[in-house]
Amino acid sequence: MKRNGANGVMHTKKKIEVIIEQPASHLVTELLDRHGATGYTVLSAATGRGSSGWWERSPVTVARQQVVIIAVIAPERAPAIIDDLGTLLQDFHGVVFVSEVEVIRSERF
Amino acid sequence: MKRNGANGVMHTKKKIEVIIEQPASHLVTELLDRHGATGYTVLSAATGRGSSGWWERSPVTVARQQVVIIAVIAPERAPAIIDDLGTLLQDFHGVVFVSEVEVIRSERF
Amino acid sequence: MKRNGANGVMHTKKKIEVIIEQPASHLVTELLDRHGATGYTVLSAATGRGSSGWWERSPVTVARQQVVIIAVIAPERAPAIIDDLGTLLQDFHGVVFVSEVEVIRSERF
Amino acid sequence: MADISQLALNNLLAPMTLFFALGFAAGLARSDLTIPEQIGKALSLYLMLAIGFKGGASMGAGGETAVLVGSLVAGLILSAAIPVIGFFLLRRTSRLDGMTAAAVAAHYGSVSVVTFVTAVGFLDIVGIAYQQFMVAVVAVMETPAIVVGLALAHRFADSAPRDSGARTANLGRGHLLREIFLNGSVVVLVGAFVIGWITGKPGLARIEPFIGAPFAGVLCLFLLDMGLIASRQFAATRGQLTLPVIGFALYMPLIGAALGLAAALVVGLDLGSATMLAVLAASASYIAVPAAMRIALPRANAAVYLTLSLAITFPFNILVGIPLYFAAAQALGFP
Amino acid sequence: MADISQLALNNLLAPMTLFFALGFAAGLARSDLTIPEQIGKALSLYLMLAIGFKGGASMGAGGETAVLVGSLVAGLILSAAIPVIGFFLLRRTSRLDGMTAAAVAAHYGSVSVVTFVTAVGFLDIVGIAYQQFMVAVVAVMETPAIVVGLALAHRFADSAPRDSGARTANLGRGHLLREIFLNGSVVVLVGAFVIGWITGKPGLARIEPFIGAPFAGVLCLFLLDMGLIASRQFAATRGQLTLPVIGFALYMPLIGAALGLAAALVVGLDLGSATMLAVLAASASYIAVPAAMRIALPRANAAVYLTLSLAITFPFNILVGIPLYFAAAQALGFP
Amino acid sequence: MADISQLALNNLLAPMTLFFALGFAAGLARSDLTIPEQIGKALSLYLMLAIGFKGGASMGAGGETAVLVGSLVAGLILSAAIPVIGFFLLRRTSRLDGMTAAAVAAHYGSVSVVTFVTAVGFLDIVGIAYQQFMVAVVAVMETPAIVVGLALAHRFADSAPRDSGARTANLGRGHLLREIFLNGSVVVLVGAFVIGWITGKPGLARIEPFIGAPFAGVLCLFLLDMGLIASRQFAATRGQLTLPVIGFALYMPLIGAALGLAAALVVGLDLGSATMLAVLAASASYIAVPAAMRIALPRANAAVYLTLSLAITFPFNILVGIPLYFAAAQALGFP
Ligand SMILES: Nc1ncnc2c1ncn2[C@@H]1O[C@H](COP(=O)(O)O)[C@@H](O)[C@H]1O
Ligand SMILES: Nc1ncnc2c1ncn2[C@@H]1O[C@H](COP(=O)(O)O)[C@@H](O)[C@H]1O
Ligand SMILES: Nc1ncnc2c1ncn2[C@@H]1O[C@H](COP(=O)(O)O)[C@@H](O)[C@H]1O
Ligand code: NA
Ligand code: NA
Ligand code: NA
Repeated sequence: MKRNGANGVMHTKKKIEVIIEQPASHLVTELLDRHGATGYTVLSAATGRGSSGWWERSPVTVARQQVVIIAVIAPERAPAIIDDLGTLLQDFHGVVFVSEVEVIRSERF
Repeated sequence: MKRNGANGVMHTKKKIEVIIEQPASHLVTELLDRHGATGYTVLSAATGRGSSGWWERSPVTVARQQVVIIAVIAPERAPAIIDDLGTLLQDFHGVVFVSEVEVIRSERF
Repeated sequence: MKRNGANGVMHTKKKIEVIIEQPASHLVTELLDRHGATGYTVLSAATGRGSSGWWERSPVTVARQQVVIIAVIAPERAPAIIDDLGTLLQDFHGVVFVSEVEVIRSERF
Repeated sequence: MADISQLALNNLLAPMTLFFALGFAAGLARSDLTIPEQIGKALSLYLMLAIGFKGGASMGAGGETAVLVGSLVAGLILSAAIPVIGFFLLRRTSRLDGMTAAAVAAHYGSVSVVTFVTAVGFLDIVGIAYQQFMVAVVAVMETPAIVVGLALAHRFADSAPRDSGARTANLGRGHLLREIFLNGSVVVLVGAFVIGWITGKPGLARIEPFIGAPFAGVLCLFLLDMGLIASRQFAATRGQLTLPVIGFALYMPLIGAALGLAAALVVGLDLGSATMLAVLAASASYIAVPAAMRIALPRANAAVYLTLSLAITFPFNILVGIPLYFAAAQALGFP
Repeated sequence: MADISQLALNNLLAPMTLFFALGFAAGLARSDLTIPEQIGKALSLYLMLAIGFKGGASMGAGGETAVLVGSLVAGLILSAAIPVIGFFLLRRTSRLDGMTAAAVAAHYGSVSVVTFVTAVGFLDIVGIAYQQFMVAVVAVMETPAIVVGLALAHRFADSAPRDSGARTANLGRGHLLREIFLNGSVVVLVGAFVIGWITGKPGLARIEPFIGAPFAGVLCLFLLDMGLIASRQFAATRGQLTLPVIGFALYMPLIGAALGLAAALVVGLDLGSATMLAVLAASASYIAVPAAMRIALPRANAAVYLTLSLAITFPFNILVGIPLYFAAAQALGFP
Repeated sequence: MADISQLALNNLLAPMTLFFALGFAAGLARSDLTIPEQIGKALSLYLMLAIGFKGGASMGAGGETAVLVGSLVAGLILSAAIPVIGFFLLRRTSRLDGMTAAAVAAHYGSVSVVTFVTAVGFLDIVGIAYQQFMVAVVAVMETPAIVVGLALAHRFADSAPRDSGARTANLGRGHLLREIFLNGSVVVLVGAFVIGWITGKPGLARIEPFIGAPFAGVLCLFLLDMGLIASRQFAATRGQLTLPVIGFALYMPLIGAALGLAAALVVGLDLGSATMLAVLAASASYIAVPAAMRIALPRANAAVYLTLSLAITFPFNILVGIPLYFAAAQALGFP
């Protein structure tokens, strides 16, 4: 199998980052599952601020806790996922942003 | 309200990522507040290395702890924010990098 | 020293993000060291899913734990690093993606 | 029978209350003191495990079944009725939207286990016993309020939920039900109760040095943390709340306590248990209910219900409410 | 001599077993109950520190050196032999690839300290003593299995490791050796043992209120956590495992226990220590070995070995195995 | 009166010292042992709460006011004077830049509460009492050193702070003041002291099983963690420090201890309290001061001051300093 990185054979994918309140995070991961995303990674944030005000990690409740969900996906899946995320974010606190990334091993996304 | 994602109506914003030592993190968030950023999210890193050497989370002191601050902002706010961050980072340990992201719901940034 | 941000003097670098299982994370950071990366930051993820299934943080073992390693590097270093990361990821669970970022203080990368 | 100012003083000068006050003051002064988050969670799990286990292990072998059943029914009714009262009071007196008012109301029907645990500490100090099955009443009161709160929201909310909301709610339903019926606090409390009941005194003897003797000290540390959390929640939303809304967080516990004492009279509870029922009715949830509301009523304003239950009602009950409800129960002549 | 059904019942109705069952049930029911991760780690450190220190402080001043040495040698041999047996059984009965089979086999040669600690709790309940040097046997059994597992993988793996693998293995070797010989659990266990041994009874007296009296309660809380973790691991991989593989996780502990008892006969151990050796041989690692395997055999399927050791064998040993091995030791007439 | 080699041995063979050594060795050997970070924070909070509360609860009802005031004043002066001495010694003997030298000096004027707590453990072992108000002296010594350190930096720093620095410092001032006067350790220590003082013996009786009996064991676990942290800090910066700088971290505690004993003579302290004052003067902060310095003197090299205070001076005091200062106090004939 040929090494690609150095040879410039990299593939453009979409990186979707969703920052959303933890109680709704499973809605996002289920949405990604349904749309055939091959993977995602969830990070738990420490503190933050948005239109719904300031929050920080709390030992008593996850109600305000935000998580960052990162999913790198094939570009053709992006529009439908973003569309559904938009719907979700009408109800829940959070933001979504999308960028382009290069990957090796295109077949994994 | 019209769904946009799928229809290609997405808006380009700037994503600013600041990695900075925790004792100075409030200087960054206050700076973002002053410049009218609509939100930010702070993650606490586990370990890292830079020009000031290697560090890891410590139970005794936050002196070396680094945090990652993510803020997606309207592009017109970016230059002034970056300028001020540059000034701040003359004193404190950390790095800042900027990239473009696409968002839905442009009015929120 | 001249302020740059506002004046548009920013420099394009490569941002490499590696999501990899924690037991192998030191292989990545050592690889970055060898290739002359000037710094990196490691975040510990909370949960995720990939081709090897779903995982979450566990108090008993770090075997499935994933970490996110972020390194902003000079573009000329990128191909060799990506090449070696590709080799590493033949064995270990994880993904790597690369994007462009703008920085101030070019000399630090 | 101690008089009320004596009781108030006893309560204010107890280590647990003073540690709560220390945390509250440190938070207001913006000290960087923090109890690590996972430690706070563990302390709260410990308290529930301990209270549950000791309750189960000390349950009488039978006997007072009527009072037990009566208390459970009373708990159910209080939990369901208080949100209705709270909702209409809020709608009358404040400008909160319907969603948020319903969510707030649900919090007050449900209970704060930490307030309950602090009341255990208070009764211990004044030397009054209570029926161990009150632990089961805690569990029973946790959820009806949530169901009633949702019903109020659906019946009286200003805006019809959008289809997105409906889709979401649909997706999240299984999750919500688990959130409501299997939330961690209730599982530990009830589970430890059952285990305590099965293993009885010998089981208690084995783990007493862990759950018994250190209990009061752990409670102090946890209340220090609660003080910090409450005052930070308060500081973060200061100014966003109108006076009628803040007032609600102060008079609603009194209404709840009064209803609780009335129910205790009907059921025929003793002094300690009546105080406990009043405390439960007066307390507002800030663990299970907020998380459930984020899923079920995402458009309700979380800052409002968290501030009211956690930053106003909780301190009120700890500092003033518990001795007050006890004094009222004394005055009402509970045996 | 208690009969086996009585022992089984005693075990099932002990608080620690019930808390494990509570956690397991809560996990299966998908309750949101979680013990914070760092708390779980701390509880496990505590248990190892306590077991190690008490073991060291109670070591007899000399005497039974032959039995001690014999036990250590027996531990070494068991740890090295069990992976070989396990590997060939897996290859015969299942379709697991060679890498994964070798990795799984290594887990069963190594030990689960928590299973050991739970057996300590069990022996305490039935009132049987054991030799404190068994703690040293735990440490000795941790690593030979890893070495044998790697040898099996290199000898019998279906595919030659690719050069990338070789390069990687090379890079990671120092790390791997530390993972194997200096993993945290062993360091605390052995370190505390040595400190206990140096400071003796006076040292023990100083810290007994921390490591002694609360021990049983802490074990309950930790087993609650282990129940949650085991059932979640099980749920996450349910359906990926074939019956022969699942079967392995149930009969391999029995084979291990049988070998352990045989070795105990040879060495001449007493009833309690023989039970302990059986438990060690029957238990499978899920702390040190998985992490080592991720580095040494990264292509082995982690979901398989974690599910077998953590989600099947561990619960089996806690609920059924420990009293069974004890009953078998009784039946074999250990003194 | 025990002789010094006996004292040294007693100290080295105490469980707490051995656990520290175990952690230090494990860190140097690069074992993967770690005490979870939040657990470490919680242990340290626990120790401060316990020391503070017990101190407050045991305060004599009045009496020795002159000695109390004298000790507080001595603490203030020591905390302010030591940085000046340290700064000029560093500038004379090393090539550290002015900023970093000032920051290091501030650390040595301030105190390490864990060293204090370990000294409490040591005095307990040798059976010598100390005045409970020494806890208040800890609090008093925390901050003057910071102020003096900043003054030294501004007066003697090689480079004028750039305007960016000025702007930053301006922005951060409120934060800095809180960092200095309301840092978490001091708040818990002083707060618990005051609560202990208010609630007295009855309060202590209630929470003694939490803060009293387990104290020595918790200290062992925490010192295990401190050993790990200290040796990792040492490993991370090994080679960056010159010999004169390393030497400073070994002789400066001796100077501090000597000054502390001199002040104790003037004030008229007893043997235990004099040892404590020496320990405080000899110890260097690694909790509050580093965080304050990152804000106030961001260009000072954090690796230097953390390594000196945490990785050299702290172990030195634990292993050698405490028994040495005690022996010196004995030799000086303190009553
Ligand atoms: N522009 C932004 N950049 C980064 N994070 C954001 C941004 N806006 C919101 N967030 C995060 O999302 C959370 C919820 O946002 P909101 O719904 O606006 O209150 C905030 O608390 C932040 O953690
Ligand atoms: N090039 C980089 N990429 C990612 N993170 C970095 C980079 N440089 C520095 N950092 C992070 O910023 C911290 C402080 O950097 P420095 O001021 O260079 O010591 C480091 O410890 C890293 O966590
Ligand atoms: N497409 C992806 N986007 C984000 N994270 C991913 C992706 N694929 C894998 N991961 C992360 O990498 C881990 C290992 O991936 P895998 O080797 O595919 O099992 C997963 O558990 C995720 O945390
Ligand atoms: Na209530
Ligand atoms: Na085994
Ligand atoms: Na000092």
